Amino acid sequence: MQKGEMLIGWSTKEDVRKRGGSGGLVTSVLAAALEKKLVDAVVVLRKINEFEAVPIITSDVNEVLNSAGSLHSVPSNFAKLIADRNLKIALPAKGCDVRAIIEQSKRNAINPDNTFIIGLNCGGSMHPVTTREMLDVLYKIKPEDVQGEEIEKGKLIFETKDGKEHAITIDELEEKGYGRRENCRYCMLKIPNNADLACGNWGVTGDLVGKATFVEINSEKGAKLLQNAIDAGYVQIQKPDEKGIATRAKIKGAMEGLGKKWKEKVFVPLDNRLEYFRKELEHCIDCGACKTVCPTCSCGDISKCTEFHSRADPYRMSMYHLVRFLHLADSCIGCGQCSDVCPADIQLARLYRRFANPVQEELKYEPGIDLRKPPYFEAKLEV
Amino acid sequence: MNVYSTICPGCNFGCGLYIRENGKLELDFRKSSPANAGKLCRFGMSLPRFYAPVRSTVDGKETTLDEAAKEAAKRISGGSAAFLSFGNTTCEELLAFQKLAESYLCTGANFDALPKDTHQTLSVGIPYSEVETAKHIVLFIDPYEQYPLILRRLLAAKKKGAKITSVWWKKLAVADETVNPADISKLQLTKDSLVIADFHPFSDVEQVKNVLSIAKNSEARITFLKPFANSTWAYIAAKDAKQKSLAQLVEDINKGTVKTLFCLESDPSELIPQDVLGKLTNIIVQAGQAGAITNKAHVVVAHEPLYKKKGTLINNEGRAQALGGGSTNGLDALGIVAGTKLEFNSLHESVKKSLGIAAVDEFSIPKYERPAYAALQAALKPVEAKTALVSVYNPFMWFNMIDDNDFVEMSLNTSRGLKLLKGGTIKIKSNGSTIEKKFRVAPVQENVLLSCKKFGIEKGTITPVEVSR
Amino acid sequence: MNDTETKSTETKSADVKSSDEKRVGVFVCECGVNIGGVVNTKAVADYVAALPGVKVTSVNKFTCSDSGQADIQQKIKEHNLNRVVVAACSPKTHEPTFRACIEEMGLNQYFLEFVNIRDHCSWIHMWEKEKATEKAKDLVRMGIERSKLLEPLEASEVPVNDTALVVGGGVAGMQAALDLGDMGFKVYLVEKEPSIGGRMARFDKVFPTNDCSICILGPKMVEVARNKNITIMSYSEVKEVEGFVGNFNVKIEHKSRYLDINMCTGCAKCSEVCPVEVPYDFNEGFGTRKAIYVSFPQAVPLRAVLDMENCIKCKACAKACERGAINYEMQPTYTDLNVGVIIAAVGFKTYDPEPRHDFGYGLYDNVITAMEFERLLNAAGPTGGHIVRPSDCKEPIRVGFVNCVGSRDKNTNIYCSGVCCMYTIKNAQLLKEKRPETDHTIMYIDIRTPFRGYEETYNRARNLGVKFLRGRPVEVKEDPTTKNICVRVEDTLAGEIRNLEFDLLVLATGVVPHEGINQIQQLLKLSKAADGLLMEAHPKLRPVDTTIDGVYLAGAASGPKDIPYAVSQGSACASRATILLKNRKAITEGITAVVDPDVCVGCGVCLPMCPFQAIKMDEKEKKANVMKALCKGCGTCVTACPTGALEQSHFKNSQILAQVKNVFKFPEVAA
Amino acid sequence: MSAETAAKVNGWEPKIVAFCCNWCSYGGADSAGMGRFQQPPTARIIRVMCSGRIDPLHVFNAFLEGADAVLVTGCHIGDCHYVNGNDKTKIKYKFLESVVRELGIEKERLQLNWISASEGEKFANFIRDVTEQIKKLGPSPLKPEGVA
Repeated sequence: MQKGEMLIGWSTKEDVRKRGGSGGLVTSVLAAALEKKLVDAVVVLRKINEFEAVPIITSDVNEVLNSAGSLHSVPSNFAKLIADRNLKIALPAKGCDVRAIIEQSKRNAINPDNTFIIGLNCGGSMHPVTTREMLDVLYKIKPEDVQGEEIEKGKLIFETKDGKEHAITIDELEEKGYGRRENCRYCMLKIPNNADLACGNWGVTGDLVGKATFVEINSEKGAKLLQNAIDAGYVQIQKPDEKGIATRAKIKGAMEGLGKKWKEKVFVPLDNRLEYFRKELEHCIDCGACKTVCPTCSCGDISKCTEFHSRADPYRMSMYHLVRFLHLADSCIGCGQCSDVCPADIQLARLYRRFANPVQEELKYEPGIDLRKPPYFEAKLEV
Repeated sequence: MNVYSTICPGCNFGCGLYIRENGKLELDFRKSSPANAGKLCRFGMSLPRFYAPVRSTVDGKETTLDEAAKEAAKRISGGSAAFLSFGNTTCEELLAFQKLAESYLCTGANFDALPKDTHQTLSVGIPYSEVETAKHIVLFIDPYEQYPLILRRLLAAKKKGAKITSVWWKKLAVADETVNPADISKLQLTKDSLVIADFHPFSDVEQVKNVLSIAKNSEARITFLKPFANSTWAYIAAKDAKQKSLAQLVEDINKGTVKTLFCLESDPSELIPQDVLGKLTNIIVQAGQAGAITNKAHVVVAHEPLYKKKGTLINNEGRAQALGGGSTNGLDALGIVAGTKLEFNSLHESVKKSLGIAAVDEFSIPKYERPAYAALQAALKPVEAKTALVSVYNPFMWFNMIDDNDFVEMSLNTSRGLKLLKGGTIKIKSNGSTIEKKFRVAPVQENVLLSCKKFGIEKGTITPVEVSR
Repeated sequence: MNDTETKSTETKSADVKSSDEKRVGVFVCECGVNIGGVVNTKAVADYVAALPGVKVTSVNKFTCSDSGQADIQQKIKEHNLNRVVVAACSPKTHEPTFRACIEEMGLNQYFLEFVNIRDHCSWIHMWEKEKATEKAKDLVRMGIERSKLLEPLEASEVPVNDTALVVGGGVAGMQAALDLGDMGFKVYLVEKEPSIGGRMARFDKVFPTNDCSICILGPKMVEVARNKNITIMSYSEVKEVEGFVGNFNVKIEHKSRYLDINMCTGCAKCSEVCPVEVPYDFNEGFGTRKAIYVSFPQAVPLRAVLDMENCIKCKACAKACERGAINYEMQPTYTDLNVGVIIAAVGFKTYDPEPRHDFGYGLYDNVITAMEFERLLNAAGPTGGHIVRPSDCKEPIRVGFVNCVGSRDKNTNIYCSGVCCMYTIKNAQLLKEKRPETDHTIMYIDIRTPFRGYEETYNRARNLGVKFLRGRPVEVKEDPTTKNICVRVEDTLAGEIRNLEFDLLVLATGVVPHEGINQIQQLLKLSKAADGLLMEAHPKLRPVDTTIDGVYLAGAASGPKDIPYAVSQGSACASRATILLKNRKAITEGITAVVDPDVCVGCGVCLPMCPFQAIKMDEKEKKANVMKALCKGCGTCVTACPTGALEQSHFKNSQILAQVKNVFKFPEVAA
Repeated sequence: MSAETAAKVNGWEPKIVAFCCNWCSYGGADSAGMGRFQQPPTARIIRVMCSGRIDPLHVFNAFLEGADAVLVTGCHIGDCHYVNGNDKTKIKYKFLESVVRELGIEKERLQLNWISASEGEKFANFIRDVTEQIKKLGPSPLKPEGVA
């Protein structure tokens, strides 16, 4: 088993297969890593209902095995949870989680050698409040009646407890202001090749559809992780067929194409940018949640953005936001956590991306992809 | 690693969040929470600081919860005890507390001075979703400083075309028009209007009456936001109890008829003058975190902090929310004080019964009767001072927590008139003491100083002051 | 003092003197008419007198005069001032004066804030007096607000261990070691080769006087060996360096010679019996040496060394050695040194044309480098001083020289190696003198003969009949039968293409940094320029200092140098080092970066910012640590720090922002 | 006040915050004085030890306080007193410049220049040029109310 290899796998445990999506491979790899002491702990989502789950760090294999299932309405980010913990840890991670973990590693807050990242293909996530409203308004079903959800062929499908499926195309949902979080729409990292493994159902074909996971090994650590699960008897694998590999690439391409379109749609050029930013920020109440939640920020409570910002300043814009704009121009990974938690509903991710898109392109610096590239602001000299 | 799903105790808004115990307290955002979609204000973000650990003590000596509760029982048995709670804890505890209080309960709000038929309107607000669909909103609050989570509802309404009128001393960014609080008569309301005001222990009852009449006369909807978590339940549950006002309590302490004050999760040091509190023989505090009052109290009954508790909270909309903790030791302590064993389950059933619900479900709001109230007569006194210091009460002030609002806001003209230096300070004099504060130039009415911080020279909401460079 | 106008702003009664109260005195200088002729100094003083914290203002004709300074000192005393703002000329010239002035009064010298209202105001706004006055008010206000935030600083001293380490036993390093040794300081001279002497030991004759190189170097090598204060550590390398100025801990590895250096006498009996022959590196690969050998007859120390890579362990040498010095199992040994200063004289190598086959080198037998030519010319060389061509060992008649090989060429090294013109002229001249029948053509870009006797050498060569052709060969080919070298070159002076045939072509290869330079650069945390050479602290004014205090550079590691230059640098290093060694202490910068460990999150962004490697990460605590002895106080790391945990003393963010904020004001309202 | 009306107001003088490094550009400003190179009284110089110390934070703060332009100056590349502080300034400035541009602040309002201690005339010309450019643009849109 080596870097670059692609495989199809599933859990050997029947209950995990049943509970988890796509054959429960990710859950089993995590459980095996914990059981065989490859890691001290793993991160899992403790599910409360279809629209709520709490990320926790656990060393309990049963907790891991019981955690199975993908939740599109739990838009969390794990990077800050595992930062500064000094643990040997394995965790499942969407593209934005992986990018954040890499950025934290660059800032010495996560030890990449001790972190096993199981990347999950991700087409986007939804805000739980929006999802509930969407179920009510568009699907006309009670959120409590939902027992499962799936994204397939461009449709968001909810399965209700009576066994019925309710499907609406994502395009339609998003046209009406529902569906994925805005930053997910223009996200371009659909298959996280920056993680140790990249897992997902894209590329699983034939009888295995829905029963197996397609895995790409991106690093030696990834190979170790998967081999460990196989050796522990948690996982079985086989080679994917050519068609599967092609399908996976095709889906990725289509998703990226869609992402690009959204990017153009969201980021239309503005005439008076300064006035736009000023207007957008005028409802800011200085809660600081956007910084607290920001998974690329490794500062503590005290940082330049907060220390040189004073509520007593009569400025037309706040120092806090200007410094944040600067620090995120190179480091923003577009995870959208800031927008999620803003009490004034400021679309912060959109504002940060207004800086990050051109600056990252111009400086040819993409954060969260390559561990070896230091944050641009570090101004490392090329000697 | 323990994670608790909980509600922010900062005000009565009912914001959901997680608290994670991980060596230190960390907070996490509970995005599925219906009241706030996981979002928190400045106070909510400082909850780890708010939850300062507290220990049970008797006359300054550390002891166990049980011993402290026994001592509390002993000290209230004299018969001259008053019971104070604004809320800030579970419905179940409050229910038990009110039974304990029997003859002398104070919830802090001055219901006495307001007609009984307005009490329900003052106690339970309207769902936040109705704010979003309103056509015209009239604000008697500063949403940015006082109840920040209402802001996104106002913005949503605005996006749908609502007009926002603010009756405030400062131009608020969210408002389309600003009416000077002295010119309330100029307000134009219709039955499509929604009035948002607030009701708290420092509320000027005449002003509350005024706001109520304005709404009544135009058939506008009205909702009162409140500063203390679960005060909705504290008020509803107390409506049949022999409730006394804060002013009455102060008078009774001064008279000497109240010698012992038992406070449940409530800090009167912000509301009752220090010298009055000093007259008490016993201050008994049952609380889950340290605060100004726990340092002064003779007996501290330290139960688990709110986030660890099991129980129900009712927010301003009347939404019942379950706390994700498991502890009922607050009830146990109250049981010791009362001399009976208190069962959580039976109290919980009583709460559900009185709300008319089968289960606590934060996604649906129980039905509340909102009886119409009769027309009121308000007698507003104009402020007779050239310059007034207006205190904008917010959670930091109610909980006496340090924040970064150590300045006053005033207009450019006012600052120019005083020849203040840019970046300099202003001297403010009131009640014989002078303070020197930084100032910030903002679109504030002339000769008004707005402050979101307690300086110690203010009396209530509006304080006449003298100012100089 | 009738030239002083004073205004006290104090109301005596309500004066509370709390210890942390900022009490500012402002001293506005008229500088004769230089300031006073344009800026209304009295208006400035009156304006600032009303600012909070200002206790007294004073206008002086010349604040820097004795009376002006006395005024400051008197006011400090009278008004109990703890901050002094002087609004006058440039701090670059007068700051030290006033710092000393307030220090005499017991105030920390960093409590002075100097405002430039002359060079930056009165002199440049001579015709706008009112506006200049307004600007002066702004500048002084900025200074006052900054002054209130100033904090006391102390320059600190670190003790210096009075021993020195010299890395590199070439002529520059030897000179440095000798000078220091003669001054009475203990010196360790570390040389990675079995003998000191460096490149100079390999030269035949040295220009411009054409002395025999080893004849003048040899005695110097012996002198080094005899100097009681110098310990030579030959066949040794620096492996670790920790610490900073005055206190470097250095680990030296003594590579195994496979024989006991104390027992070996250098008699070379072992070499005689050794059956293995390998190409002789000292002779640039010409001829052979044995697997056990003495590097060259004048080697210091004169000891053998066993080349284990080529040894077949026949043990013949062990039998031949009368003293039984040979030990096949010998391991490297290590010495830990503590030294106060380090002189890096790590030398150079000549450019290697082999990989690129410059001018056919490596393809054609009869294209050789100048260093190879040098060894052939040497009487102790492989041919006993006879120049022969490698293809047939015949003595060449027509010899071509190509200059600037590996120099002045954007494909290799852009710089001029400085010495090649001269050594080429010297080589041609030497052969011509030896064998007048030979014919020499030097193909050059420019001939550079800048120093004493150089131009004369050039003229002498021309008079001898050495031909100079300005042009660079465009094509070099070998005649397959004769093995002669055919060169196509444009004579740019004559403007014609020439086809020349030579028996031997000699390439004047340039001076390049050798492989070991990276290691020493990293160990000593030195800076390296884009050309791969080590960087001096300042190219003009501090040519042998480095950015690291207590570390000096001598010789060709910091750029090509001829022998006199290298020797001077050796002496210069010794002289610079003596300042520290003699004083036994080093003064470190008072203005440095400081870390607040409570705020630092250990992200490490600051580390690569520092050109002086003064920041270390405490991996256990996960906090950055500034080593004050290394910090020069530029503040670049402070800018990079995302948390604000790093601050630069005397230029703290709050201090700079106090100035920024006070550029602006509320315009005065008309009464 | 809009830019157009400002431009019409006679005698409006911009306020320019100029950050200078101790060794070169501050010396350049001194040389301008010694050479009596006259320049508009618009610049307020703030001295730092090295241009590498000029934090974008300071630049932002200058704008928010009311600066009509901010100048970042230092030694010529290769002349840094601290080896390569200005190389880092150059990289950081490029980054800052992009952010300021995206923010919507006119490019004339933030400028970088390398000025040696001997280039007094260059310093004076720089201040004059920037002043002219800013006069055309009018006051900064970030200038707070009532501040000059």
